[in-house]
Amino acid sequence: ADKLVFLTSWFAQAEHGGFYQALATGAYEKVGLDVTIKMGGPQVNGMQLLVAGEADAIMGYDIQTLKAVENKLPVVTVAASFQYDLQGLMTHPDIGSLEDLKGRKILIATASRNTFWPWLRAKYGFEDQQAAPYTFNLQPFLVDPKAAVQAYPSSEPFEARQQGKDVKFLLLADAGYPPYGTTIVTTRGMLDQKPDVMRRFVKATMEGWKSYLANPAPANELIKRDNSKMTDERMAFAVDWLRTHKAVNGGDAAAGGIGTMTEARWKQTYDFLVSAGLLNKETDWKRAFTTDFVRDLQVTLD
Amino acid sequence: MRPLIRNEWFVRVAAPLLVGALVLAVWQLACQTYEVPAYLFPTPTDIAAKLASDLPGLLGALWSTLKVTFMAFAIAVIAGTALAFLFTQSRIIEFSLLPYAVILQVTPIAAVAPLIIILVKDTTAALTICAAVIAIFPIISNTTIGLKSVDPSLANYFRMNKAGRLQTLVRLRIPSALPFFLAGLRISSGLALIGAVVAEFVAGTGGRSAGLAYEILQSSFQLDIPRMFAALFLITATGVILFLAMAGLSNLLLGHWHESALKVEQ
Amino acid sequence: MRPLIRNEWFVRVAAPLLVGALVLAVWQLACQTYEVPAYLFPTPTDIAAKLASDLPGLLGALWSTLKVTFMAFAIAVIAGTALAFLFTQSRIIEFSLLPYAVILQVTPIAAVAPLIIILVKDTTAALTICAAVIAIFPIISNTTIGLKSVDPSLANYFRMNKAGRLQTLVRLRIPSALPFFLAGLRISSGLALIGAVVAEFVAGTGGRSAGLAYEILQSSFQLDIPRMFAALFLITATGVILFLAMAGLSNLLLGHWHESALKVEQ
Amino acid sequence: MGPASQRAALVQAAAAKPPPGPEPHLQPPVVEVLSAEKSFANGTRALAPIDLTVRAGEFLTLIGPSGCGKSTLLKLIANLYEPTDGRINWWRGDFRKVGQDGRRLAFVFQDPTLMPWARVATNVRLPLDLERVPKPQATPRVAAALEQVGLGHAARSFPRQLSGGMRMRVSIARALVTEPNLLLMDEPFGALDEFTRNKLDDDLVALSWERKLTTIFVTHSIYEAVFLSTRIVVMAANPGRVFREVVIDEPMPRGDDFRTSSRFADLCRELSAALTDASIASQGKGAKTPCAR
Amino acid sequence: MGPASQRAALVQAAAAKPPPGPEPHLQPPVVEVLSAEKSFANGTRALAPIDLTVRAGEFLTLIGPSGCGKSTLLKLIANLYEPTDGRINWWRGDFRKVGQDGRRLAFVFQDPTLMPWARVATNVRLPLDLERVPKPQATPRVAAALEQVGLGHAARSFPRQLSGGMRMRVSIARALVTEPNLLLMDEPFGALDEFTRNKLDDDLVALSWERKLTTIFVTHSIYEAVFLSTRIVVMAANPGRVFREVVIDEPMPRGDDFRTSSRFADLCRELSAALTDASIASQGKGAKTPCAR
Ligand SMILES: Nc1ncnc2c1ncn2[C@@H]1O[C@H](COP(=O)(O)OP(=O)(O)OP(=O)(O)O)[C@@H](O)[C@H]1O
Ligand SMILES: Nc1ncnc2c1ncn2[C@@H]1O[C@H](COP(=O)(O)OP(=O)(O)OP(=O)(O)O)[C@@H](O)[C@H]1O
Ligand SMILES: O=[N+]([O-])[O-]
Ligand SMILES: [Mg+2]
Ligand SMILES: [Mg+2]
Repeated sequence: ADKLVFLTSWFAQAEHGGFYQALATGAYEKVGLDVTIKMGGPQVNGMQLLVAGEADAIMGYDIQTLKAVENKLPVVTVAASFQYDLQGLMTHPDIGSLEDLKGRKILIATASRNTFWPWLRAKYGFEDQQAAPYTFNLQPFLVDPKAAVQAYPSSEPFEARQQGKDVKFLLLADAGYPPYGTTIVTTRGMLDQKPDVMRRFVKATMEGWKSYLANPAPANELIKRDNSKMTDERMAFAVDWLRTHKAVNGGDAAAGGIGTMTEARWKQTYDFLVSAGLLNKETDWKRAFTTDFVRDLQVTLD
Repeated sequence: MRPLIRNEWFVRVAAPLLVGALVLAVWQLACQTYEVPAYLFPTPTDIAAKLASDLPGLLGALWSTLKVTFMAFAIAVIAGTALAFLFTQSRIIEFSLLPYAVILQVTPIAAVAPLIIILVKDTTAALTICAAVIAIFPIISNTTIGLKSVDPSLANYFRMNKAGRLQTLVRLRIPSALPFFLAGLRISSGLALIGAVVAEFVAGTGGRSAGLAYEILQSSFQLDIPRMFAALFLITATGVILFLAMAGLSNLLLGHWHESALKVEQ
Repeated sequence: MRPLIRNEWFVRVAAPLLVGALVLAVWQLACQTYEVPAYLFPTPTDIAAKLASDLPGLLGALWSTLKVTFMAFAIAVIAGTALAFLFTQSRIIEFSLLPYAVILQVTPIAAVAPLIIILVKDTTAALTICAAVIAIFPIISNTTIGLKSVDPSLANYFRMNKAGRLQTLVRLRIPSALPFFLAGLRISSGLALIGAVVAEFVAGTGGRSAGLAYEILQSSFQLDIPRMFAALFLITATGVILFLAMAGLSNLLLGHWHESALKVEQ
Repeated sequence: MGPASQRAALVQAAAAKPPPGPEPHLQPPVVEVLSAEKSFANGTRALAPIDLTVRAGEFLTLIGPSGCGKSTLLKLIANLYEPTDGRINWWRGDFRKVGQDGRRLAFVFQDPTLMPWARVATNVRLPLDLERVPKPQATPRVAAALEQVGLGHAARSFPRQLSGGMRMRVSIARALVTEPNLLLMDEPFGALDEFTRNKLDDDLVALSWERKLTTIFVTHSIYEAVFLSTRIVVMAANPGRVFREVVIDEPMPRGDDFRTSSRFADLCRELSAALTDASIASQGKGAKTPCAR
Repeated sequence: MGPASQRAALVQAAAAKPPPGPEPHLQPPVVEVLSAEKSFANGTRALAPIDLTVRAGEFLTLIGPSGCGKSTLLKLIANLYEPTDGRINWWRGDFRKVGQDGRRLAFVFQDPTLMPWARVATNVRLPLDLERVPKPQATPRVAAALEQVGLGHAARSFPRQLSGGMRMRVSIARALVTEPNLLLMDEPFGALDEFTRNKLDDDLVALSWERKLTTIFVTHSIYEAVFLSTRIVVMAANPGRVFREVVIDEPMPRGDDFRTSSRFADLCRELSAALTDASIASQGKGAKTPCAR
């Protein structure tokens, strides 16, 4: 079997379900792959480990991938698990929409300052002074009834509700934030030398997503083994969210199948970055992705 | 009170414990009076309850962190003293290399962790290296100063007797350096511990071998703040024990001769 | 070579710079020979080019970090020596409080950063507190040991002359403690710097007041590795300068009397 | 005023004074050692119970074999050690009396005990600083004390730049600068050449006389003991104890005429014999092997 | 063998030896000081150019006012200082000759210079350890050396638990244990009582004689200098220099008969006069105020 190391972007959670499901159900094995899933974390720089050969593929973010291409890194996105980035903002219930946050304190992690924060700034006229540090700990949000915080739908709102707080979640994608979510990024070298391995990996993973949404139990067992703090309740909440918001199978995936990406969407992301001054206009943005691996996949939910 | 202050057992054991108990009591009372929610700042009893209920898991994590701590501390001590020996071999070596040793201390481990992970495949080894890098500088710096703090007359005696480098090191420089070296150990032992935690934050692993940093991060993400404090308690308790061990070692090695540890004859 | 080794200027200035230059040359050569890509490990020239082109931005970030570093260092020195004075007032205070001071050192700043952010509204103040907490322990520990390292005969002399507490402190304990205190400063100055960086990593903000940690994180996130190394270079250079300043201070204060700094009469 | 003429003036002033009032043994006691004994933490029995009264104006010398407890006794008297048993009175009171007006104590330790980080002048000024004597008043006194020990030129040196004898003289100057009433000196002149030593012996005699100083002095020199003392306590070791007392009832102040008298030689012989007896008595008892032979 | 009988045995052994071969001045030089001078970094001119040859078997004593450079000269001879100008030969060669067989040097510093962290026995064993003498051989030698200075019972004490004189005796034992050929001693007996001192003086005479020791000795005691020496160098200060030489041409070994002879008293008077001259000659020149009067 061909060995492949995949590095996720965070501690194991339901948002990684497709990969763990493919591992748990033997989908990878079936296509002749020996896959190892390594967990990322808040300070783990996956892209660096990818180009250093520590991983064959990683879970990526479009904006980081475009920046990497700008810096001449030989990396490329081959598939997108989610049709939009799951990033959003969590607010106290008095907030109706993103516009209402103007002038309010928003807790933003350092890594987000060059991703969706400039987008919010440009779109809603937010100021840098509004941004306060966020360390993935909700205490500052909970004590400040006027604050908002960056959030993943299945994480922060879940924690806040566990503490009995009524909160709102506003998905950025709903307001037009263009990047895909939870992509698969690999190196040009991998594509040149073992395109077939990657092809099998992408396919098995997308099968994994399909299977996961149908019955998450096998993956959840593996997730709990890697991340002992993960609970069934939490994962059930997340899977439910993914299902109802059609993160995996909505948008272009409805027709093109799970994992689908389009050049038009990448262009949107590129345009936003250039307009925000975050990316050199000369960047060859088309090298940041290839649709070769998902074009004809056609893994769809029944 | 007078006689109590003179009582060794009271001074060394009871008084510190009393202070600890007092702080806990005030903390408990303050939290209860102002009804501080547990997700913000838990009471000692919240923490104790969590500690009791989650003990097996927390102890497992503590053990993982301790393994890294001890290995890193050992490496820091051995490599640090070796470097200090090297630096005191000649002034030119000291001036040429010692300033660069600072680089070990002031390089943010987060920035170089990926490089270490790339170079060292084994995660535990990578964590150990990160923690050792964090812990080594106080040993290097203090030991270097210590090795130079030799009574010039005794140094003359050794020189006159044509003592070899190794003899001078073992019989003169090392004993003279002990007070500074042991002061370095006190600082370094704590840094090895916090280094192990920080390394785990940075190079992060969950799974079976996850240490206390993972417990803290997860508890913090999940707003299980009592559990986070329970993990913090284990870390700080370990730190205090390490410190007391180093202080005890100082007493053992210096108690019979060095002013800092000597009980003055009255 | 002989006369060069004896030449003060060569030993103190030229030799360290030569060593630095040598390391850079080997690094450059190795990277070029093995064609290591810049995004993995940049060459010194890559870094220098980036440094030159991005200097204004990087210097601004450095200045932010330095402000936090200096304030934190000042706080650590003042509070650390004050605590050390307190601890040496009586054995019972020392035994009751000193072990708990370790908690300052071994608490992961990442874990308590949210609390500090909640309590301290001003980000710079919060960063300064975090960095000071990281830097304070070596001062406390070394100064406490130093304040106890008093020649017993001189202590007797002061006691016999009914010297007051303050007089004994100023005229006897402080000078006696200097070698240890200054050794603590060397460690602490570096820790204040890295503490400022770590605090920013953990609790940092971008915007105009962003420091070097932000530069490093963003460069790392955006895979602009030469820029990351340029920022690292600024940090380490600052660390080396701080170290040399502390070493110079030691020489100034101890050069005329303490073995560690004395040039032995030949 | 040069040091030599200064010294002459001192001696003259002393000679001009009326003789002291009542008999020495009627003077009030300055130090009373009442069955004080001392054992150390490691079990060494340094002093068996000692009884000793030193009266105002006395010049008492302790002499005895090395290790017999002379320094220990002096430190007990300076309140640097607490007696294991028994007690000590100062001016008929406890140690709080020391330092009150006219009850100033100075101690020259067996080792120089200087602050290595301070210059000679600063070292000598230390006791005045501790008493908060203003600098303008302290400075000339420091200079005078340094002149007296022949170290006027070394005021700005650091201790490590001095010879052994010079360091000891700094320590002596530091004691003299305070104009003490009770002066404890532990082998102060042991490291000095005979010429300097004789000069300082003369100065000390003049000083004691002029200022009605009470002095407790330790020396190994029989000649010095006889020349300086009104009373000599010969100590023996194992355990440390008073072995014999020799009273030197020569008039004060004394000078070279006394040094060259046959009475002086007789007294020296007497003391020497006592010392030999004490040395022999110190052997074998208490310790496994003799402490000194 | 008790210490007293041991000492008697030594003296007897010494007396039984045949007289030394050629005349003293025909013996090979052990130390040659050739116009060596010494100034310190702070500008102090401690020694003007000194010329001095010490031959095998000589017992040379340096005597002079405090601060005249005796310790400095001894340290030059022990290669602890480098002469600012001039040079020094050991056994007609450079310092590498020292330590080679039959060319062992030992130095008793003016201060005890003990390792505070080591027990007395370990301190005394140090030079043997440095020479890698096996422990079984070293141990009895250490015990004998400690007995010789009367400290057999203190072997397991730490230096800080000893009296000043006891510490100095440890330092002496550490020098004697190596059985040196060239012995440098800087006021070794200054802190000792006369009884112990006389005993050690006697031992030293016996030892020098028996082992054909070359000794350079510093003392402030005129009697000791005359009793021990074959030659006495009187030094003066400002700058430190050789002021006069006194040869003591009494036969060796010497004993109490010499101490009580009128020849001894004459020599003492002669030396005392020379010393007074040297002290006076030391004044005023070079330093602003006299270094010693
Ligand atoms: N700190 C100490 N701990 C244990 N024993 C001590 C201590 N100080 C002194 N001694 C012992 O007490 C005895 C008396 O010591 P002391 O210093 O009083 O002697 P001394 O008469 O002054 O001798 P010297 O003439 O050599 O100075 C000695 O046997 C010594 O070993
Ligand atoms: N390290 C030094 N730096 C500067 N000057 C020094 C140093 N050591 C000694 N001296 C000076 O050199 C001179 C000679 O000192 P040395 O110790 O040789 O005198 P000494 O004859 O041994 O006196 P003593 O009898 O008091 O021991 C003194 O004036 C002293 O101040
Ligand atoms: O990256 N986040 O998990 O929000
Ligand atoms: Mg004594
Ligand atoms: Mg000397």
